[in-house]
Amino acid sequence: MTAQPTADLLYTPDEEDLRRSVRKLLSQKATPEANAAVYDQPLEGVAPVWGELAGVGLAALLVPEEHGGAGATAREAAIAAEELGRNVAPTPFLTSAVIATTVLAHAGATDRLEALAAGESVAALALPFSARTLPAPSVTADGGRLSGRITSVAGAPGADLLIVPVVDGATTRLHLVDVGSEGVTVTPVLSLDMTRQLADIELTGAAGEALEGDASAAVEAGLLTGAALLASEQLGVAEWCLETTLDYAKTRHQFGRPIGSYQALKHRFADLFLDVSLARAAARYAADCAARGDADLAVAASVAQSFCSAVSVKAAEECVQLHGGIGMTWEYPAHLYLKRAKADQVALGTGAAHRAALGGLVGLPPA
Amino acid sequence: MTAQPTADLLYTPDEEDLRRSVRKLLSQKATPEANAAVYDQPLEGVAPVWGELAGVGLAALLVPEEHGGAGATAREAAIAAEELGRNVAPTPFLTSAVIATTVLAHAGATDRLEALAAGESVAALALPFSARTLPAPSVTADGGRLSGRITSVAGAPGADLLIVPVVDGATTRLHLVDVGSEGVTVTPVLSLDMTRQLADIELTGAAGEALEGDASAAVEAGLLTGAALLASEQLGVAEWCLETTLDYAKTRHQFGRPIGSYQALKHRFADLFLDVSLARAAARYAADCAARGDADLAVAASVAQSFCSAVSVKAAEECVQLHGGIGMTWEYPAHLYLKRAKADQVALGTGAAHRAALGGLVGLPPA
Amino acid sequence: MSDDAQLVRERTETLLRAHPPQSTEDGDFLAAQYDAGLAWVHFPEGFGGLGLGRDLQSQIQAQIAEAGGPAALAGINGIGIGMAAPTLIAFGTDGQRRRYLRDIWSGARICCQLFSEPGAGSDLAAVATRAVRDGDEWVVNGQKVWTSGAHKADIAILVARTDVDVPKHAGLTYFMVDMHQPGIEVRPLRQITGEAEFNEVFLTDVRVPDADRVGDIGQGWKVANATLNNERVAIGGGARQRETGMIGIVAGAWRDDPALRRPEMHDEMMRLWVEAEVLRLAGMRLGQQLAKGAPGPESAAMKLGFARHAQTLSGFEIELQGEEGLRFDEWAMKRPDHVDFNGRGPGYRYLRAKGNSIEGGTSEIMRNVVAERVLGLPPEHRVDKDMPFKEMPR
Amino acid sequence: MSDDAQLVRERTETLLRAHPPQSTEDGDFLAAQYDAGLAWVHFPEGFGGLGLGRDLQSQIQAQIAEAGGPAALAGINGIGIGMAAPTLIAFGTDGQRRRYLRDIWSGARICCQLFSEPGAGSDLAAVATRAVRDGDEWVVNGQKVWTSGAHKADIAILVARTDVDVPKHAGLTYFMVDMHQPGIEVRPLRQITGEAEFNEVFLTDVRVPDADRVGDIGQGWKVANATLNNERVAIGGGARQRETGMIGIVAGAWRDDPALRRPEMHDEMMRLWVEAEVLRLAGMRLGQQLAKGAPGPESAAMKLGFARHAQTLSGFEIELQGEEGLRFDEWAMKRPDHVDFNGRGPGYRYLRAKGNSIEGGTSEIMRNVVAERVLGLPPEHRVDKDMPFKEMPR
Repeated sequence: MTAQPTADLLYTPDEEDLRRSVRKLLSQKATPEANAAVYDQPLEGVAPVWGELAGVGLAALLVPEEHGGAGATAREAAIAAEELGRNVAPTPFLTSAVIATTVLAHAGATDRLEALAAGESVAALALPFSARTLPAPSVTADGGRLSGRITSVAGAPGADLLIVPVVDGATTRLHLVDVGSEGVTVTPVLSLDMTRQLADIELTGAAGEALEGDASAAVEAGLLTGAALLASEQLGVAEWCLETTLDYAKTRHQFGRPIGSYQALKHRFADLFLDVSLARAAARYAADCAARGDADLAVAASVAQSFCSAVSVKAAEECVQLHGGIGMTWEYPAHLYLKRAKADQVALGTGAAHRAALGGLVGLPPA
Repeated sequence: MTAQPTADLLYTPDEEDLRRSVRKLLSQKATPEANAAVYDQPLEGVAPVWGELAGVGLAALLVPEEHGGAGATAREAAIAAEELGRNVAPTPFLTSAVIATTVLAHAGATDRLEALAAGESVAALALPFSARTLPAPSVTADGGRLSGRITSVAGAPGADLLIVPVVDGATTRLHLVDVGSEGVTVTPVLSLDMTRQLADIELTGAAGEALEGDASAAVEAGLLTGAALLASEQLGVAEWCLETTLDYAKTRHQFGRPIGSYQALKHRFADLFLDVSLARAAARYAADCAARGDADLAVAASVAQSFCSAVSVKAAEECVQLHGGIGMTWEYPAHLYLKRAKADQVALGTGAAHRAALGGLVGLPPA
Repeated sequence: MSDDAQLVRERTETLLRAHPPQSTEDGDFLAAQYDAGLAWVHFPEGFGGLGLGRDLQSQIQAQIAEAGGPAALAGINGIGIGMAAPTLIAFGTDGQRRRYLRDIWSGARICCQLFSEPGAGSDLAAVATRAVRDGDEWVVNGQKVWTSGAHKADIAILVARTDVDVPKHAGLTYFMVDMHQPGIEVRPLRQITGEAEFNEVFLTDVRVPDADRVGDIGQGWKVANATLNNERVAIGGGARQRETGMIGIVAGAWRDDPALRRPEMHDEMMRLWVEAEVLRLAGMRLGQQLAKGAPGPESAAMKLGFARHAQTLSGFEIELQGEEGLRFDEWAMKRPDHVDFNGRGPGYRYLRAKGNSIEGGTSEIMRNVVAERVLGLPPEHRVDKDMPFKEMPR
Repeated sequence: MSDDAQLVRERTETLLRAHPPQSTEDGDFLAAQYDAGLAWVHFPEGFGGLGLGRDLQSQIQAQIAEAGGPAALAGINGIGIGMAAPTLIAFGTDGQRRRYLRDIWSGARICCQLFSEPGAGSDLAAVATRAVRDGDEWVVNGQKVWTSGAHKADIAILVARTDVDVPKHAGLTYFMVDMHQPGIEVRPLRQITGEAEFNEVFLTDVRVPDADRVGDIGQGWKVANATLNNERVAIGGGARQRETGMIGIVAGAWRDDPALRRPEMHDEMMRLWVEAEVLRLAGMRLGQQLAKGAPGPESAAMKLGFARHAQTLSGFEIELQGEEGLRFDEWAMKRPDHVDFNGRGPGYRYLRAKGNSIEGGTSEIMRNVVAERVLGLPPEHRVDKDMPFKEMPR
């Protein structure tokens, strides 16, 4: 057991300011109808709302000031993630502004960060979105030319820059690949959560810019920060579901009474409120650890993923169920949150995978 | 997948007759006060009610007619188990009349069965009650003299005959040990469920009658039949808890209404009713498989243990909770059922252990 | 074989001889089956039946199937055959029976059900669609929802409000409605899966002859309940093989694809396998009870169990599939002929299973039913029971 | 340091000089602390306080502790110090305050609480114990239950019914009662664990001077609620270390005893570890909110979370321990001084944890509280609100 410093688990006034501006922008520019539209008409390129969000600094949060960024911390990024969970707008925030940005910063590819911070460039780490850790790479290099296939990469549709782990003898090296270049095919695929669509990437002798050093540390940092902040997104999803369902239960009448007056529902709401409260503490701790570079980050991220991913799914499922028929319709936005919550549960490792990993971290092996 | 014959999952009129006679006898001779008394004054020997139950044939059910038994099947024994779950009287039915009897019959020690059938003798299989399968024996034989220690043996207090697995080179042999004889010490221990108290057995050069053949098959048969019928006992526990709590909820008033009129409780009762209904099907199938010697018995027993043990604990926990304060008192019998249910969950293997084993049986390995 | 069984056997033979399935159109055969009293053998003579025991029907269908004849159209006209027809027998006039029963059985007229409304889901008696008397006709206005097959239906069974001044249960009336008339607009209702299994139906000044009113004015709640009870008869037993249905897909994936297996998910895999098996056994047990003429009170609870299981299992499947669980097979808006959980991917199963605890009575309503009708617990406090409909808070 | 803090610091120094802890009996020191206005510093002068901010009390206690002085007796006289005293300040007369407060603080008189009854558990306002006026006295008859410490108590706070003709909340009155008098019988109430932490208290013609009535006749519900709200202030924060409490025992067993580990139980082990950690973090967060003077609405829900966790974890521990989980350490009827989950075996923890969702408000009541007061959902339908107590179905 490492000792735990007393983390700050509250929201600072500055963080609340950031939340307000992001929420306001999203409420104007990312309506439920617009968010749902991507299921029938997948985006080509990046959603226009991302430009607006980058405009208020969301793309720059995790980029150091010396590279044109805001030099903020994972705490502020977590606020953005919460709001992007409350709204489920299709944006590359998690994949580009969190994961890819963290990987590039750790790998020393700082020359790419300024364009990312400005929202002019969008990057994606070329791994299946379900990966909790760096898997054995499926891409090989032959005389500087990359070949191979990576499936189900989140954030790849619309990205102009791919960060590709490549086999290099016994180690793995990262290569930067520009999407427009020859031998690079990015094929978007239908996804359970179309608000964060996946793509399959095919490289056939593509040009790659090799980065120095072993890829593992940079990729691990990206995935770990991603998992920590995904918890805040899951918290946002859960909050929206709880609040929206509560509002509905107070107004929807059946048998002459608001359905929220039925005790069985009241008790489920109380249990869900508890779970969301607990998820908030877990997500906040993970964000704070990431912000402070605390050695406890790996534990905090897996705790948060184990707990928040389940709460988010539960909240979304209760949202659909307690809305009854209306919750099952395409017209009502509940389904967008259910799909996001369920996809987020698999993203960056399932809860069970995080618990298995946690066992190793805290000295509780399976056998 | 083996094909499943259409088992008879109902109760026959004869089985209902048996149930009535057992229930009537227990209601007269095994009051909640008497059952609770064993916590303060552990039994010396076997509870008198066992003599009465043996008198109506419960000890003889699984003994073949040619050995002085009733030649009934596991279906009838399951009825007795259900009733002994509904009453939680301290009797050696499961340990002696089911498990030990099955082991002796399979091991060919038929000369001991007549006394068991008559209720004149009580036997116990000398294994920890938590064992799902035969563990490596802790007793060795030296020139026919047995030495070793076996802990937490259910049914050993009050038994006159012990069936002891003993290391014999590479295999395990069963030895019969008379409790009164020299070098045999049976020390009852405080148990979570005092209505089926455990004992530690110490053998120091005790005389044993070795049985022919390898012990594994006979012990496995005993434990398997035991697990199958324990499910019926768990069903009985769950039924008592559900019915008793329902009755209480209909009469106990708080805030001017019966507590059973509160929807949150109604919904929990509905869920519990479903679970008990499912447990009944599972227990009945396991009993029927045991009765027919069906090859599916191992699957049926593990399915039943996985499901019924959890339902029984859930029902007992709901019983305590929904009774409120009164459920926490020593005076009210709910605690007897909670302790029985919880001990039964560990007995003959936990639900998780049965599920792990089931994976092997149905071709679903863990990795 | 009983005398009745013998009689029915012979009449079916005669039917098959007179209308050899090999050379008869299905619709014609079914019409002839109706005329022979072999459609609903328990219905009265002259209305598709012979007034015999209901259990003989399966014998008839087996005999026809063996000879290569058509099955009953319960699949495509389930609402007509299973709900409208018995309701007409119980509450209809002879004229209505003659007008509809033969066409329903033969498939000449497909039927849909106009019951649920946006404001009347669990609380079905709260329907607000109005029917106002105008001479020999009624004028109907309102909106219905969750209507399966409305876009293919020729007729509908409709519950509408004919009196707003009495408590809600007392002001309803039941009608048969021609779906091919002006004022009826059917719009597909797209669901969470992307498909539209159901419709919304908008009724604007739709005219219904009083001759198509089923039962008395104000008796609609009683008639509708008879219909819904017929719906519930269908559920129950049938001895399925182990690993039938969704569990077969999930366990099969675990069994056949070692790369999918995760030790940390094994206990949950087995827990779900056990739950599937226990539900199968309980269904078997219910079937055995039913066969003995003693249907168990458990059947009301089984719907809860199936919904819980389908939802947990399909949720688990997505996690088990991992990367594959993040992908989806088809979002295009389609109008499926029937629901097939097993012909689509894990994502579809997961989303579609969410409906299992809503359609045909939400799990919340089913728990009330089990608690009150099976377990005898006190009913919910009802504020609207004696309140005129127009004063009801909605 | 603020002026108030400075003042309090100096007064405490003076107290410590005048009554050196090393040579003063604890009781005498505490009495002197009361006299110096340093017992409840936020109480009025003359009643153990100085009318200053409540937050200064922790500074005083720290200063006394540092000098080797005694801690407040909140452990053995928690009901007196935490509940009776603030209630007397809010509702008592000066005479009552003088009579009781000093003795409560110094531990000269231990206090217990006579609220719950067999028929009034969750529905505390349904107490049936009668108090009938007889001149300057009240005559009390009835039965109380779940009274901790009654066998060691000198005084009790009592809620009794003084009027059965008005609705239940309106007919209650609050009293201070001398426990050393005829007519009071205290019987140990044995629990599921074999121990008796609590008592039943039988009151037969117990005489209470009207001078010991706290608040007006019929105001008892309001006074009792003030008492209970004081009870709830105690809960909350405090940054505990990871794996503190029951999880430390269970995880420790898994870590230290490889023979106990079962791969099929690992995911559940980790799930419980995560739950413990998340509850710890949420407690920490609540503490931080409290420190900023903004107590979160989450606190009402936390009791639910702790109860659920303790019960699931202790149930898991029995299964993990296997054979050891089947054994038990002690069934003898004892009267423990305090509850220690961690000093006993797994069986005790499992059984005792069942009380966590009952004592201090059942989880069902807590869910109502969260749903209604935190989430703003409509209250339960109340049949008894305006009904005279004597007509209430019980």
